[in-house]
Amino acid sequence: MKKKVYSRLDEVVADVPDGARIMFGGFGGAGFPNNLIQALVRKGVKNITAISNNCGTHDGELGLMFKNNQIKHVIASFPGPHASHFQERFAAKEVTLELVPQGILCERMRAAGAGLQGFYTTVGVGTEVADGKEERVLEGKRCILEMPIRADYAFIKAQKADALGNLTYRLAARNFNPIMAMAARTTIAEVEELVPVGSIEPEHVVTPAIFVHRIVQAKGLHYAG
Amino acid sequence: MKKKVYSRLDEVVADVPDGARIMFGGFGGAGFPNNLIQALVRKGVKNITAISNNCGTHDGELGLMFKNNQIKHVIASFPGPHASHFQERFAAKEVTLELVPQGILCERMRAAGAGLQGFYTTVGVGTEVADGKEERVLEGKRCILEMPIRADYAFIKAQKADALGNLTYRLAARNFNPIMAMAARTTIAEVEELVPVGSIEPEHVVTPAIFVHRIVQAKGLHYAG
Amino acid sequence: MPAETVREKALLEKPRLTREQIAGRAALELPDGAYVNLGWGIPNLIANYLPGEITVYFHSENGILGMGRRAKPGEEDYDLVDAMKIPVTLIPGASFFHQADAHLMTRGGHLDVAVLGGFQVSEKGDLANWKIPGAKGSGGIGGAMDISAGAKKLIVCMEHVTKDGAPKIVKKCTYPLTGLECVDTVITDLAVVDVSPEGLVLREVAPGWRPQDVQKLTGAPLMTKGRVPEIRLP
Amino acid sequence: MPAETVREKALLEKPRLTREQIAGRAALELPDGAYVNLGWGIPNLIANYLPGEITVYFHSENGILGMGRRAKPGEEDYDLVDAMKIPVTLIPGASFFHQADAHLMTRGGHLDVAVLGGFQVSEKGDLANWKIPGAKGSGGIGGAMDISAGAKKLIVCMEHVTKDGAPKIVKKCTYPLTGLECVDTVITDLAVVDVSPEGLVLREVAPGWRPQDVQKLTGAPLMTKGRVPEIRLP
Repeated sequence: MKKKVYSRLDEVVADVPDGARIMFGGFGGAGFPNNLIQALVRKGVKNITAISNNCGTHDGELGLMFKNNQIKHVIASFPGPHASHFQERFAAKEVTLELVPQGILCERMRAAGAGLQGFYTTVGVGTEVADGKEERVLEGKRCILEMPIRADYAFIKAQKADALGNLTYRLAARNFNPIMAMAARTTIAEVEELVPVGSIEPEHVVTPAIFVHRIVQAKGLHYAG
Repeated sequence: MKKKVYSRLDEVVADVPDGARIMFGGFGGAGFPNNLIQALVRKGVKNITAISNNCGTHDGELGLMFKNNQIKHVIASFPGPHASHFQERFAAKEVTLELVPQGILCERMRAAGAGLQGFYTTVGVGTEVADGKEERVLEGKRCILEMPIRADYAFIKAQKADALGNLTYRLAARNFNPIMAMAARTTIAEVEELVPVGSIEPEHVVTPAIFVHRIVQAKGLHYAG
Repeated sequence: MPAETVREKALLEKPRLTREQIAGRAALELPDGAYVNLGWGIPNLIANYLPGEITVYFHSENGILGMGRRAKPGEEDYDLVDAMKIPVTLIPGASFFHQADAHLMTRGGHLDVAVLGGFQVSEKGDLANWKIPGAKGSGGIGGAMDISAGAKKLIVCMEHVTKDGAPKIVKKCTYPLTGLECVDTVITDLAVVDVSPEGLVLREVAPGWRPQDVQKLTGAPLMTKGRVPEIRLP
Repeated sequence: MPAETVREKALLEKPRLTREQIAGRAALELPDGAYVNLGWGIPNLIANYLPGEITVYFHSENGILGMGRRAKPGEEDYDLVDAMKIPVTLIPGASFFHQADAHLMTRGGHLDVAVLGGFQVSEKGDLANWKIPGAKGSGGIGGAMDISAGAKKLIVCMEHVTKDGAPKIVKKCTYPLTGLECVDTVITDLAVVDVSPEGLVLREVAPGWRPQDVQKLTGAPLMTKGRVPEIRLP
């Protein structure tokens, strides 16, 4: 059977092509797949579409990829004032940005994972977010149509994994990771700990193995920011 | 502060009015709020709209309420050949039925809980399920518009609860319960065990307290079927 | 009585595969490491026929991944049942999740293979499997519509003809539909048939059956690609 | 210079509430047992001013229910941060969940109260709080649009006027909108104002301020219902 556990970070990202659409987990410094991001930096892939709540903090998290000019388009909710490399590229029009409300960003990814073709929401009605989107009234409420956000890869961070791909997350480092794991064609999880199959209680599994395609252990290293 | 824990089953359902829309958790004999259902039978509420994957097994689960002629309309995915009281009432046109694919039933409830106004799906396209529903093509796929299913109450079954309303479920008795808890205006949980606040690990909570409005312990009693 | 009908009646008396053999053949379609959902009826027998050298992870739409064998007498736990309400066991590395996630897996294209029972399959791969026209009672859909809409590969296991000898593989389904253009492969007591953009392809035939005889009991044209081998059995 | 402007300039020099006092007043709006989300800015100070006899459960849109106080030095865990990236603690009975559930809570009407900062609030309760026209950089929305669309009660805490003395409570927002008709109550350094179907209602005024003076610094008509009391402070 094809093994999901990889021993090297560079191996686990080896097939990521230029132009790939990649979801990156993490929020507020917690749950970022920083080791995978740095492997992408070493690999030097270009023209990436990044789907991520924010755009890094200086040289941290996605910051390195913007510094290295690897990302051409971003779908994000809050790029962030400290995302200095992104902000520079954005000001220079080297990166384009689709701003999406945070919950809708997540819900659009979930729709992709759940095999739904779009949904109506009141969020964003009458705002810039509604520009170019279909608007209609349902059950007496103005709503806009939001479409699924799909990706080739999800790069996520978990605490524990077993060899089958069952994952758990630590505290608030859970955030976007379980949803992105459901939404991408190939989900790659950077984990702190590999544990024996069967040692995660079936009732405590947060991301079931079916959503996880590759696992690499990368304890300790955080970001170079 | 208003307490969520009730000591008596009859008290916890005392305000349920005739004509209420109620979601009932459970699947395949596991995770049914049988004690709450029997409290509704004792109370004798009428003209209930029941939202439930199935319609009981003879006198078990929702069977008693059909026997007692308390339900006038059902939204279900698989009423079931052993739902004898339902099938009799249905044949006699005393109960109406909306049949919904199982995953879509759950997704429509989730949409209600998630503040979404409807979603598009390929499920059911070209089938009886699509009758009367809007159809359109999105991203090259034929899909139909499915609307949220809302309810006044969710009657659910959990394994453990703390006094704040955090819940866990046992094995496959989880099924519809966590989604219904999110979808109804008032969620009432029948639980096997009340545990001290703080004794459920924050990472292991399945239904966070915000979704649970009333709790009653009802260990042991299963159904009278 | 026209000669053709007599001949088909004779065909109907020839030995066909048993339900267990259909399940055994279907088991060979499951790749190592696959995530698989098995529906009611013949599909539910498939787990008994898995080749020993492969591991398959069974999904149950009530919220289990990694279902094991059925529970033995005395071992039953009625909080651990499959979608047919039958007590089961778990394999190491199993997980539980709620119904929305269970069907996110079916609809969202996460299952590698789903195997469902069928009343009719059309030459375009339409499936009818939830309601017999005129049957008593409410009927029920269950998870079949979500599963058929989303599985990466959908196999239907069924008898090739009804009890009355009418083909169940047809040009156009006359029974209420479960899903459009969703079936990839049909495995029956007479044949393995693939649905392709060009039409139905007869891949294998039951022992002792000739392609032209299978065609006679089939309501839509079957193409062949070279010699059609006998059905493989485990 | 017209007399009216001189008078308003004088008004602007009168003492107003501090940011802490605005937060203190807002804390009184939180009912016992409420599930509450606090946004960036003044709202984030509110947790410090809760009356001792009530319990409130704080939701953080990164996936926490039951957030406690901020972590003390040495106590920080960077996997346990709030939506502002600040290390926090938990109260007993807290829970973690993923982002989709976190915003299911905001959009789905599960939060009893949300308190957000604001740049402008219109007389219909429209909110603008995410982007200053002409500001540099990409801007960012974060959770504000989901929260404003879904909270059972939405309170906005902000200064009553800009640094230049321009009203922030206006007939129609000129800044990019966050949400339409979503604000229930505005708490400023000068007043507590409710949004009602008939228009804005001045509920309380800052100590030493008269309703007519607050009106002069407000861009939309304020109704009063009888005598307007002084702002309550904890």
